[in-house]
Amino acid sequence: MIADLPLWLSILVSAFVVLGALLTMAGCFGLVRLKSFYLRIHGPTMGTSMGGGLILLASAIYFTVTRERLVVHELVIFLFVTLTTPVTLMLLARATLFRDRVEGNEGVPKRPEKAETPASP
Amino acid sequence: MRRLLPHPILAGFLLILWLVLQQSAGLGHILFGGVIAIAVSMAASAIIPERVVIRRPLKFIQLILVAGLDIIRSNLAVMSVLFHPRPNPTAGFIEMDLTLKNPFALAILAVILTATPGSAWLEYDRARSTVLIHVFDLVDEDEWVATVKKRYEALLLEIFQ
Amino acid sequence: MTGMNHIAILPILIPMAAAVFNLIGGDGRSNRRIIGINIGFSVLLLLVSILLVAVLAQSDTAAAAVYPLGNWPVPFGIVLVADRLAAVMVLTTSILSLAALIFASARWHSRGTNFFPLFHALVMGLNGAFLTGDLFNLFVFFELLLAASYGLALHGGGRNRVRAAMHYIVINLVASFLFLIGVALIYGTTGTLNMADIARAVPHIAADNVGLFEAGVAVLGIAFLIKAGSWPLHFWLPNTYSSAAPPVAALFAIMTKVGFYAILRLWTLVFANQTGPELAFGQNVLFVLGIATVAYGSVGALSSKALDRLASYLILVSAGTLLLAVAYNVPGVTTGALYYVVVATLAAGALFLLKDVIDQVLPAEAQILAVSLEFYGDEEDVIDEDQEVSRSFPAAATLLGWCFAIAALVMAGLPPLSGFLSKFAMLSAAFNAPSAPTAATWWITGALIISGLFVLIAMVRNGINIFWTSLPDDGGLALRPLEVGPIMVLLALCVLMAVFAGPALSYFADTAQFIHSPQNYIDLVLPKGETP
Amino acid sequence: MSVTILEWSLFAAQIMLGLGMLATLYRMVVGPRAQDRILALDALYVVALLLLITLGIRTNSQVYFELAMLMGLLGFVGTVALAKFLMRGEVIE
Amino acid sequence: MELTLAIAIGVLSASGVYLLLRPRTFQVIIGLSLVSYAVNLFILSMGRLRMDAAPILSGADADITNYADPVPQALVLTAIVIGFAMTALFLVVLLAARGLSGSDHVDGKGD
Amino acid sequence: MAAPGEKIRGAAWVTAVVAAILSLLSLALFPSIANGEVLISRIEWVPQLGLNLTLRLDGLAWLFAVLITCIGFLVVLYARYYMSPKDPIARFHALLLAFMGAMLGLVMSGNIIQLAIFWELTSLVSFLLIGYWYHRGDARDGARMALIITGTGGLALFVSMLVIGHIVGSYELDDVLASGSKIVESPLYPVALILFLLGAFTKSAQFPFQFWLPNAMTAPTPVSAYLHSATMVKAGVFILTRFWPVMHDHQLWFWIVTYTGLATLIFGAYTALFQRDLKGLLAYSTISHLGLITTLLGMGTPLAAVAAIFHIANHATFKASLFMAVGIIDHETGTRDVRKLSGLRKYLPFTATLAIIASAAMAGVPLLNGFLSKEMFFTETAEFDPNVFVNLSLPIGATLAGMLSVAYSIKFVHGVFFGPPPTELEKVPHEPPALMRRPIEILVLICLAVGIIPGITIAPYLAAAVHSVLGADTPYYSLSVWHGFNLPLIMSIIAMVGGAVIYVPYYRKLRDIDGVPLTRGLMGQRVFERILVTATNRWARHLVGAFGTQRLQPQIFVVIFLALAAGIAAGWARMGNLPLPQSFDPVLGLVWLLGGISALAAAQQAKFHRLASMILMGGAGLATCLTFAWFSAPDLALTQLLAEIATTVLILLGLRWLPKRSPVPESTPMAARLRRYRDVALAGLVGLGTALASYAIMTRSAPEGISDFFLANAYKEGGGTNVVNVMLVDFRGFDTMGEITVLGVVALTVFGLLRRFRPASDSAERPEQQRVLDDYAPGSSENVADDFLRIPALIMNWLFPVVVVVAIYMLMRGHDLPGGGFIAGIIMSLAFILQYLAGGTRWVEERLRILPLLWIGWGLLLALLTGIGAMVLGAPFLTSAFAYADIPLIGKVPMATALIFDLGVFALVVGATVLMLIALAHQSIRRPKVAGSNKPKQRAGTDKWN
Ligand code: NA
Ligand code: NA
Repeated sequence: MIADLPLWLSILVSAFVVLGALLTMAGCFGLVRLKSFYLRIHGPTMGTSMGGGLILLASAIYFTVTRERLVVHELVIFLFVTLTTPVTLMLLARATLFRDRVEGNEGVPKRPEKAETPASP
Repeated sequence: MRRLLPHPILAGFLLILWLVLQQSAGLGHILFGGVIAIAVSMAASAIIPERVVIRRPLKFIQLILVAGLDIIRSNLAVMSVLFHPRPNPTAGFIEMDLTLKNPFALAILAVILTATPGSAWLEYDRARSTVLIHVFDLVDEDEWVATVKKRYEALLLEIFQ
Repeated sequence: MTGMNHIAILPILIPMAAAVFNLIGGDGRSNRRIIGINIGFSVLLLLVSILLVAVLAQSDTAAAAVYPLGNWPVPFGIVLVADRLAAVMVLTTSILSLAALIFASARWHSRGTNFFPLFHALVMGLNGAFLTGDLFNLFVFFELLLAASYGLALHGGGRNRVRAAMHYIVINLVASFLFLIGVALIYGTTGTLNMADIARAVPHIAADNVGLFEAGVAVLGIAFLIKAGSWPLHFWLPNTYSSAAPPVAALFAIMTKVGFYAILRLWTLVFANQTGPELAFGQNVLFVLGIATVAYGSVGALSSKALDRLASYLILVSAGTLLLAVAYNVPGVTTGALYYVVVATLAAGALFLLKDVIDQVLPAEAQILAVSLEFYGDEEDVIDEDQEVSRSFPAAATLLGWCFAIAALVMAGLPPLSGFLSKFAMLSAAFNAPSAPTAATWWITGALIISGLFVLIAMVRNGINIFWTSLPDDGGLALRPLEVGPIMVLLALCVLMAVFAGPALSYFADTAQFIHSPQNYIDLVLPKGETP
Repeated sequence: MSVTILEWSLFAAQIMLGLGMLATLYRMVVGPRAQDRILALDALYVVALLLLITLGIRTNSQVYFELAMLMGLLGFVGTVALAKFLMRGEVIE
Repeated sequence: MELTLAIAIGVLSASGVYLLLRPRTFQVIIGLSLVSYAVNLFILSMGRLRMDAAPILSGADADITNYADPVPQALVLTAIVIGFAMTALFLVVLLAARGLSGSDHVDGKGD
Repeated sequence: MAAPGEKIRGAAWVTAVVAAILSLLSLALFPSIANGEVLISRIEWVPQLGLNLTLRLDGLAWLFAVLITCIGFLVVLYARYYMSPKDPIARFHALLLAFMGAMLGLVMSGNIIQLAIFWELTSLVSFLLIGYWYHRGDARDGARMALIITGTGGLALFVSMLVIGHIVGSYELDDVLASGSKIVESPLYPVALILFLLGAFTKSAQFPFQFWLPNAMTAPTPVSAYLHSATMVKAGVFILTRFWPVMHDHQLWFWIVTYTGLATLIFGAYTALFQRDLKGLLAYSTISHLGLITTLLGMGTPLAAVAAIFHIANHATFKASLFMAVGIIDHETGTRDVRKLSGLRKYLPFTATLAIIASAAMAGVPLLNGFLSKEMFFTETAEFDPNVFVNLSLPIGATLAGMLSVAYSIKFVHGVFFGPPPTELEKVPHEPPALMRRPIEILVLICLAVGIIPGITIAPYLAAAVHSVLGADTPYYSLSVWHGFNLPLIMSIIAMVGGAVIYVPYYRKLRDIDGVPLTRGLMGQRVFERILVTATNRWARHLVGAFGTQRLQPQIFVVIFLALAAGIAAGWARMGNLPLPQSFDPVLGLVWLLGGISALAAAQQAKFHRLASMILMGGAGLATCLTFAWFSAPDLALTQLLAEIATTVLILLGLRWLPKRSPVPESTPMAARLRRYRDVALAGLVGLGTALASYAIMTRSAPEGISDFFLANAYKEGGGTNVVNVMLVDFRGFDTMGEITVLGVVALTVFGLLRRFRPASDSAERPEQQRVLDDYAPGSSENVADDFLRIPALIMNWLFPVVVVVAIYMLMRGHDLPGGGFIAGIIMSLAFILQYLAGGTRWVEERLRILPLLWIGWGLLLALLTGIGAMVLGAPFLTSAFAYADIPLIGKVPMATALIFDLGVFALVVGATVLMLIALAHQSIRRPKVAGSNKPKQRAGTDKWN
């Protein structure tokens, strides 16, 4: 069962959790509401950055208090998420960029010319 | 020493990781974790041949703090856009020249920019040393580039080159 | 624990050790030494199995060796129960596997990757399935034997083989799901996994849960029926068996018997506690399926042109026969069925091997084989230099003809060989059971006799095609002793089983008596007073 | 009192995370392109991770920590493979 | 909670079974995965549902009524492993069949 | 190497000596038999089933034994000259001896099951003898037909013996014969009788099963003489006689046996008249005579039985001699066609004389043995019967048959030996060597002796046989040649005259006629062949097709349908009440809203949007994983998550080799849509079923089971606090051992299969994305993909050591906290996979050598050794030991053998997972080689990581 904390701590933990969840949810709603893929990739990073960070922080505080020792392994999770999310996003973005260019879609930057090939006249 | 500890930073990091995971800094854990950290970092040197050297550790901490602050700021900024009844950010692509060449430093920059809501690292062109970035709410392109260069690239250059 | 007590686990450990040896000790290429060691493992297994049967034959109570793995008390730990039934199945497996292994070592092992470890794993799975006294452990060994059989079914590659194996795999994966659901429901309603403990718990199941328990048993039954090759759950079988490499198909001859074994074991254990309409219903269903399987197998045998396909349908006929025997639920019939399972397995195995030998001496066929190997084969199909060379034998055709004839007689159940004796034993018991003859007696009689006739017709047609029209006349067919030898040994065993039918049947009669009084089994496995 | 606050706030947070998951589901189902779906799956992993953390607080248990950690560390392997398939037509070259 | 899980099991097994009955090998492999989720949850449900009762003992004198039934969990664990192996195997077999017949139909037929 | 002639002589001598010894032995036994003794010798075989090898020699058996051995001896002598040196003589003689043994076994069986066994043996040997010249199609067909007909009968007889044994309570013949009226009074009598007669009638070629016998004439003539006239075909009438005392006393017997016999008698005689082939004529004559015997046995009077026994012996002598005569004709002229033969009397005077006498016996001419038994037959048919039909049909039928037999006998004699010299023969016939005629001479002599002085020659033997059958009921009978001028004699005279009257006017027509008038349409043979060819081929294939399928989908449908039906049938009635839900967690509800929709959408998208389907499947998997966590199963959640990830990568690796997805069709055909509805219905029902079952279980209290034991003992006895892990590595470690073996086996299979993998032609090219990308950066010397992946790959490389450390961490803690070998193993392999994803196959394998097969081997070995270690210490396999070691500086460290076991699990999982994933990945780099040439590939490419 959930443990009894000092009131201010429980308010703090609650606030972190709720705010983190709100940010995360907002990011996910971004996935629904935003119109293009390049916009949508910004949504999930709210959950992986501050949203997640707040919830993990809340957890760290909560367990540090209830276990009466420093519980910091939430940091590890935060680090892992921070390191891994960009990998997927970069690959996805590259794939999309590539495909948009091949399909000749509008609103996508031209492919960078190779240094060896002379610039178009 | 070099053969035993090809990646001292990595080994140290792994030891810390071990201790955090064990939630204990007892002597047994330190000894055992140390052995594991050294062994694993040796094994990893097959995959990661380049040795990473952090020249300015303090600057590294500064970088983390700066990035953290920026992340909080942009989180709030993006959220305000998203909770708008009709979210209509002025997004755009930016092609940015980079002075930074060290791949490890570039990776850190990529992680920071991508982890920050509102900016995403798309495509790095090694031949021309440019990167294509997508920005969620782009007001002034030049100012944005200047900010990145100042806040991150400069620091990274100091740390790694 | 004395060394003798470990005999129950050795049939599982020896093949496992053999598989491990091939992974660590083998250098990827099979040479004579590796082949020799592999056969050595198999011989060791055979010796242990013979010892196991002998030990059980000595004990006058048909008592089983109960082996608590990890030394945990029954029913909490997994327990091996080596009773006579299990021992006989293990011995049959050992004989068949040794024969198939020797046969394969002449050529087949070099036709694909990792033949030996997969082969031993299959044997390990089979023996485990026969020996375990734990329902979930049975699932694990089922999966093991299936996994190995998937690999072996694919051994050698080729389009037909792959397609047949794919069907085989999908159906058996579905069967595995059914197995799991069945086990889960049984655990959910009885709270235990040990087979003896389940049997003990059946009368104590909460009234509300009885239906769920029976649903679990029924679903489990379907899973077993798939493995047992019952109509209409067996359509994968003829394709799989007939497209498998011959030594593999030979070993597969015992795989459907695992389904039979499981059905028999659980049938006698779980249903013995019931007398009501459930038993009659289950009996009827099994009986109808048995009749249908026999009928389908017989008709399929008639429709088969090639010998391997015919042999696959013969597997179905024997599967159906065994289902009928289980459904008849009389110790005497079970006695005959146990005798039958041994000889039918050995003969079917011999038939699959024989088919391969015949293919090699049939000139036209042999060419087709070579072409297909060239097309599908890999560099591994290039025959090793150190493999067994064929030699020319006088009267080779006669020898093969005799082998074929014996196998045909056993499979068709014609006198005077063991196939006939087993059918006689079953039918005699069926007629002399209390209140017999009933309608079921006539059905089982008709099924056994008419299927025998159909098999006879099919075998005669095949035999005539092979020996009287296709095979060149005597005077030096090239045969490999390593290939013909195992076939002859298997068939000689079928003959010996006929000669010594008396002692064999009394062993089986004791076995049947034991499994038909489940309280014996329960008392043996569960120590008195320690039931939870 | 503080328990009640925590309980309700955690409940609220979990509901929000659950709704966030449904939002990712929308993208996974609707697409329109594969990369949208993959992006949504990647986001879903993060939300699930956070849900586990809140579950840990709610049950006062650290049992779920490793699960969350592995979601963070390895959850992306699947999405990277998907993304790479999209980009290169095969996962491992 | 029981109802939620029961419905979940039902939906998973229904979608999985539907896919198992489809003609394309890829559909079958997805179906196998979905059915195995369903079966694994089904096994778990046989131990009855307990929240916050992971069978991790707090020590030698732990009260055993505080923990969920570990037996179904052990079974599911084995089942997951075997399921993973079988999925891999089926995948490779379907690839081999596809390579030999040119088709991804379960019967190797042309499209 | 012996010359062919020597071989013949050698083999023939052996057989002849054996036959001679046997003949003498049987003859020598006569004194005892004549005393009414029954000689019995018994070897126990399967005593518990009442099946023993009992040899029982009484009068009847003795009579048959003498026929078998003596005629056998004569046939061997005859065959010595008949067979060609080119024939495989050893086989012939071996089979002949085998037949003799089987036949002796049959007649001397003192056990009725044994009788059935020898019965089938005679059929089997007969099959081989008929097919002796198997290069001839007609020989093969004839052999097969004979075997199938008589084999079927034999099986029927076997069942009949089972029934009789059941009625009597014993399979011993003595018991059966002593059972009095038990059998006829049993309600099972009709079944037993019909099966019994099926056996007897098929063997003795009774109508309508007669047709196999003429076709069996493709056998060498000695075989025809021996098996198909003298002995084997008599087996049917033998058992009719043998069981006559205990079975004849029933209306059913009378009607079936008598009239089958009569029909056969007339049909055989009638058909014989129209045969062109001499052996065919003799074959139908044999059928007819067997019908005569059967009729006699059917009539049920003791006198008729006497006549039957007598005729058995008589027929054997004259018919065997006739066959041998035909053999000589065939041998000397090269034909048996009655149209080509004529006037042979001049060329073969001795043979002609012998054949004429034997034919006369066959026709029932006085002073020959055939006359005597035929007179007895006529006498019996002429007995008054209150039933008018019987009273008329028997004598008229008998006389008619007599006429016909006279006619065909005349045809035989006249057609072959008289008339103008033959014109169509290829060679001039000569008398054969005298020794070849000798057997015929002996037999004809017997015909004469018995016919003229029966009282001296045959009477004592017949008496012994008759007595053994009829015992106390033996009637008075007279064997005198002259019984006075009575009705039977009138019948004989009518038959003689009538036969001549039939033959004389029509002899040319009878010679040239093709086929049998009137009964041409009534060809049992044609029916049989139709059935054999059509039914066993086409019909069988249709049946197999109709009640089976080669397609996978219907198979799966049936399996699932049956499982559902079985579950419902077994469980529905006693399902019990379902309580309403007690609690509802909205968060879990949301999770399953996600999971459920994901699953449904995955199912819907799987055909046309594979990637989408996989992604959605990931959603369902994640929901499953969360549920495991929710309901207190952290180990399951971990395993589920990792297996899910590995599966995703795996399927993606495979996806590259599947065909391009086809576009969504605009419309679906009606049949397909209906099929889909049907599948949806089944799937829905399965879902409903599993949901109900699980709901029912979850809402009811758990039975008292084994689980408490594990909770109570995991720590105390197993040394770990993670009960699930202790179960896996200790309580149920054996399961785990099996499970890792499965994993290893599957990995080996995958590896083996992929070594010979051939991509389909449309997948062999590089993927479109890569080709476009190469165009996109022309002239770049570096790996384009490497450049594109550079930064993500760097991060992935750096994650390698991190993941490895996490894997070790999860491995070490598993015994006490969620984790363990399997989980750690997959984590470890994902660490490797990540590197392959980042750098590609070549890149990784230039840096790391993983050797997965060795990991698998060592993993299994570790697990095995852990178990065996306990055995060495005297405990059962896998018994664990644990202790807390106090290590300086480090403190208390748990040391459990179960951890070593878990280490084995770990190694195996790493090896297996990596092997499977990498084997798949390797196909991409093998591709160019495969496409490039048909030459065998190098091993090196695959061995490097092997
Ligand atoms: Na991530
Ligand atoms: Na970002």
